[in-house]
Amino acid sequence: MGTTPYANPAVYIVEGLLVFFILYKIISARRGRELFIRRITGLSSLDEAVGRATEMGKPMLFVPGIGGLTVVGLQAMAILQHVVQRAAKFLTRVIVPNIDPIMFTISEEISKEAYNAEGVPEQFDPEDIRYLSSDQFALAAGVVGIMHREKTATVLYFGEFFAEALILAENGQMVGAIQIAGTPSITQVPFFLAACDYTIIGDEYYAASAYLSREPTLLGSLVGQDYGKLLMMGLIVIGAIAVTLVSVAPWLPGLGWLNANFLRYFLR
Amino acid sequence: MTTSTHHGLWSILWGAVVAERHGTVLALLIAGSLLVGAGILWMLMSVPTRYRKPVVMAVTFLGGLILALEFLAGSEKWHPLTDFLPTYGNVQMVIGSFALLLGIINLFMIHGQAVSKRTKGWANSLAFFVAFFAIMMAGFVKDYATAKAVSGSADSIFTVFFEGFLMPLSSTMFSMIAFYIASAAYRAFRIRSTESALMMITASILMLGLVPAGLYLTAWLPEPLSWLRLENLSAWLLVGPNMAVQRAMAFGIAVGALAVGLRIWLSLERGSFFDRQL
Amino acid sequence: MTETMANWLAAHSTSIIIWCAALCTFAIYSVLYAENKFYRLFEHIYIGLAAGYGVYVTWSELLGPKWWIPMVYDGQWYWVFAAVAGSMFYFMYSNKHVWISRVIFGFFMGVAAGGMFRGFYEVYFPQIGSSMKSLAPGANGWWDTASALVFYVLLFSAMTYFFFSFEHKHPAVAATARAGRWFLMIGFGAIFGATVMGRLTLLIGRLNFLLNDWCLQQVVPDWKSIYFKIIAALVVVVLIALIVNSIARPKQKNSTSSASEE
Amino acid sequence: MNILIKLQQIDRRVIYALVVVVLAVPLIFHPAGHPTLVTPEVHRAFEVIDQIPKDKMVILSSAWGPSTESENGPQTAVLMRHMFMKGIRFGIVSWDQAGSQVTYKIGTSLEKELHKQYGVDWVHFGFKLLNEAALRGIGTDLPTTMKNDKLGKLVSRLPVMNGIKDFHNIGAVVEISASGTLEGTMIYTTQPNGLSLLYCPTAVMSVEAYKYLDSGQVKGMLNSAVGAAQYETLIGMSDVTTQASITTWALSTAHIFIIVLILLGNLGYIASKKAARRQGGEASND
Repeated sequence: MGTTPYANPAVYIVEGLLVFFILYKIISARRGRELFIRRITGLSSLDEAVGRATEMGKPMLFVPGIGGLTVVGLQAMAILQHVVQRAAKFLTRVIVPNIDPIMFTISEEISKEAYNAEGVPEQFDPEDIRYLSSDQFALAAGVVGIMHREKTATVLYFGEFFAEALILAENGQMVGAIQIAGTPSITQVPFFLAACDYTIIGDEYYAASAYLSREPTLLGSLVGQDYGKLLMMGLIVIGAIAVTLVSVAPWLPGLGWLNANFLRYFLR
Repeated sequence: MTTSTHHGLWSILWGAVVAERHGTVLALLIAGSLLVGAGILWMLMSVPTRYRKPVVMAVTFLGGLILALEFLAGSEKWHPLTDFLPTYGNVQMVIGSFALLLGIINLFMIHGQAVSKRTKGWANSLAFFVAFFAIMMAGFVKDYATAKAVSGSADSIFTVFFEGFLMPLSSTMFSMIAFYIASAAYRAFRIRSTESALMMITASILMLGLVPAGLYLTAWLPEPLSWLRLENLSAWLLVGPNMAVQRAMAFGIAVGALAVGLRIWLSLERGSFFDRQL
Repeated sequence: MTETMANWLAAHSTSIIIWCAALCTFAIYSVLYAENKFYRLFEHIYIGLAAGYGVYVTWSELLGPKWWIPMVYDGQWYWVFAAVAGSMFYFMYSNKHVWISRVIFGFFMGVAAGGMFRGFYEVYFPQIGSSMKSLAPGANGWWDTASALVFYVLLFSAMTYFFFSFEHKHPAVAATARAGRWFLMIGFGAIFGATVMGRLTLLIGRLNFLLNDWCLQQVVPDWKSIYFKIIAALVVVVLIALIVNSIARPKQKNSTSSASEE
Repeated sequence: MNILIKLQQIDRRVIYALVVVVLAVPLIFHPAGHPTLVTPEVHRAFEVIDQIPKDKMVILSSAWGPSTESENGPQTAVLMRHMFMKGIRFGIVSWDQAGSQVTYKIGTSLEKELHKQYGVDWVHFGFKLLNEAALRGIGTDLPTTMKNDKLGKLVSRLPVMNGIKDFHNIGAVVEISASGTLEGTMIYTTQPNGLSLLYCPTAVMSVEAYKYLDSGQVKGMLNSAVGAAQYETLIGMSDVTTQASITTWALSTAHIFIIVLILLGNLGYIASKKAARRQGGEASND
């Protein structure tokens, strides 16, 4: 009551600015503007992880999460592409267990292409890309089985994870694999932090795929998002000053106007 | 006003389209629509490659446009899109549920192969099929059988499968994580760095503060130090530092979600899935 | 015959369900000792049941009442087109016409994206608003100022950690970001602690079922029964043996690596 | 020192077995009654429900299934009990098919105990598919959105629905959930209509909800079974032994056990590091 369920001026301004930042940066990146992304610890160790599996002559395991065809899942595919390309160079197997039939076909295609790109299409084993089950825990059980049987030297987790994260990471540690995880699922980050060698946290996940793929759209979007976050910080600072002034110096001119025309849409 | 006559004309036409039909007319209409649908699919199949991406882009954009406009352009006075949303939701759910068989097809292929080739463990795959059909048939028979005795026993069988197998299996699977969490805490929760120490200490304070154990462990602390009692410490951690940090992460995710949404909606997203030649 | 079967089932269903549930529980927990055939069988049964139940529920709750009945009984013939649209998913199995499945995927992705403007407004506007905390002393005096300051320090440093488009070179930024990462650990620690509680609660639920519903109702009459005491004593002996054994002998490879399908 | 290092290599199955023992003992022998601690967010939840006028209805939006029954079941039960005691009407809608069965059972057994009547004091709307339209419909037109109850009766004909039409007649919405459904209820049901929202999550999700408690988007919260036990104290059940109170006691022993494990693990870690250093930097078995 009192608030309308439809857009108001504050929505047009704030969401409009956010959309503008993101689109503007995407477009300028696509036009060839060089954009900078800071180094992300953990990503540089991906090569080390591939190297270790090669050295030991054991396969790697890449778990693309248990989300379906979502943006998170698709970015995991971008990382998979990078990893398989590296692995194909050293003729190291990458096993990819899937929970989603659609993601399964996509990951199969990506792996095949990566081997083609490295000029070793005959090394690609379709058996390495697997659809296990659509059930969360059945998938977990299947992945655990693979870890123990194949003695995977390296396990990578990229994508959306839920309760099964701990089961996977624990078993990965049991077989002594070097583990790298990246997930935007905040509730599972602590378990990866506890059981993996490197963990890419929350938002860093999106940065990771942009960082690895160097895709201008993703890079531009990331920079635009930074501006968006700055905008939110700015809003909060302005609001905090206004709110403090209201209680300290309520007689200041303009406070009432600011409150009535802008801040009230935030302060319910 | 002219708009109202337009409106009237449209509603008459629309009414003619959606009018309820029964019997032969209905059967004919359904069959005809199926033919039309097949025709549409056939036309889609023969769409030249260069028009395919634009079609996908347009469908993506229009699918989201309804929801975006509903909020951005809607008002107390103008809300036809809001009124349309329940229907829109139904349409989405019905269409989406047709995707159900995608996973089932894959499962059937894997386990069917195992059974037909008698590979190691094929008996388990057979158990998969038995369980699959048993619960599904019991469900349908209990709903559709006309004889009371038949539907009654089907109902009992269904209940046994559901409450005696499916429910305990899923809750047991889920509860098993408790064991893993205990052994993970033992083997992996080490003070290797400031970071892991901070995480470990917070977790420990919370574990004690959330349950009565903490209440009794530090109840001896005198009043001036009562803020050090575990339940107070953990309450402060949750509403203070934890809240601020969770909000910081949520802000990042919020902007990220907006960016991702925009990229998808406007078909700007890149990556092997999106870049592939259609 | 069906009559008597129905009656018998109805009369015994509680016991049957409890025994089946106990069997399932033990089968799944057996994997904690080692991967085994019993577990694998029940895992497959689980997958089968979940899939079969999914088909049944989708029909009985969704396609039946929202699609078939309106179409066939209420005469809303135009619902046929939903099936046509739904069939587009299956073109993903065709190499030649896979793009048709992209049309329907695109539709659903668009729908998911279209709700973002409202979502951002309803969820995050109040979040921004409640982050505008007054720094003036409030009801609790300067304590309020201090809390607000702590809030801002944590919020902004954690947000700084998630800036990607510039190198965290400047010492102030680098220090803020590093502090931000430390503060994040407080949040993750809190999640860890709460998750421990949640998962243990679920385990308590299962144990409660085994002890009170199964053991007490179906196996032994009460806790004072001699059978229960014998079982408890056996458990303790086995446990002690296990502990002694595992400390006395150096660690060996776990036996979980026995061959298993899929 | 040596034993600490050896303990590091203890078989994980021993830990599993100890977990079972540590939990099972308090399930059989436990203190009667409830602990005294009540957190502010539970208090606020209690106050919201306690102050709902008689002419309004509370909606329990239940998004959980049997796999989290031990967390969400006690929450559902205690809220229902409170409302039965206060004579507040409530309707429960389940977004989970199996969960619909479980919540209906909880309702009917409490109804018998407290001599209440289905259809008059409460209603179960059955399983409904969770989507935007349904969430919105709760606020705009409850009887039409729900249509039939769990038993297939027309909702609008039930006496419990007398005078209940839309958000004007709803006192509060309670989200009892095991998955990320809170935001949807916020976006489509409570916020557009200015309704109070209470939250009953599983413990895992509770930590993330404090930001919504701070902003008032969520008015009160019961964290897992422990929160339910605290709520039971507030409605005068502190001397009664319930599932939630037993869980709370069992959790206490288990948490202490896990903290001991963490301590032992770290002592062993330090010991093995020291030992490794003494042996001239040989890699430690970490």
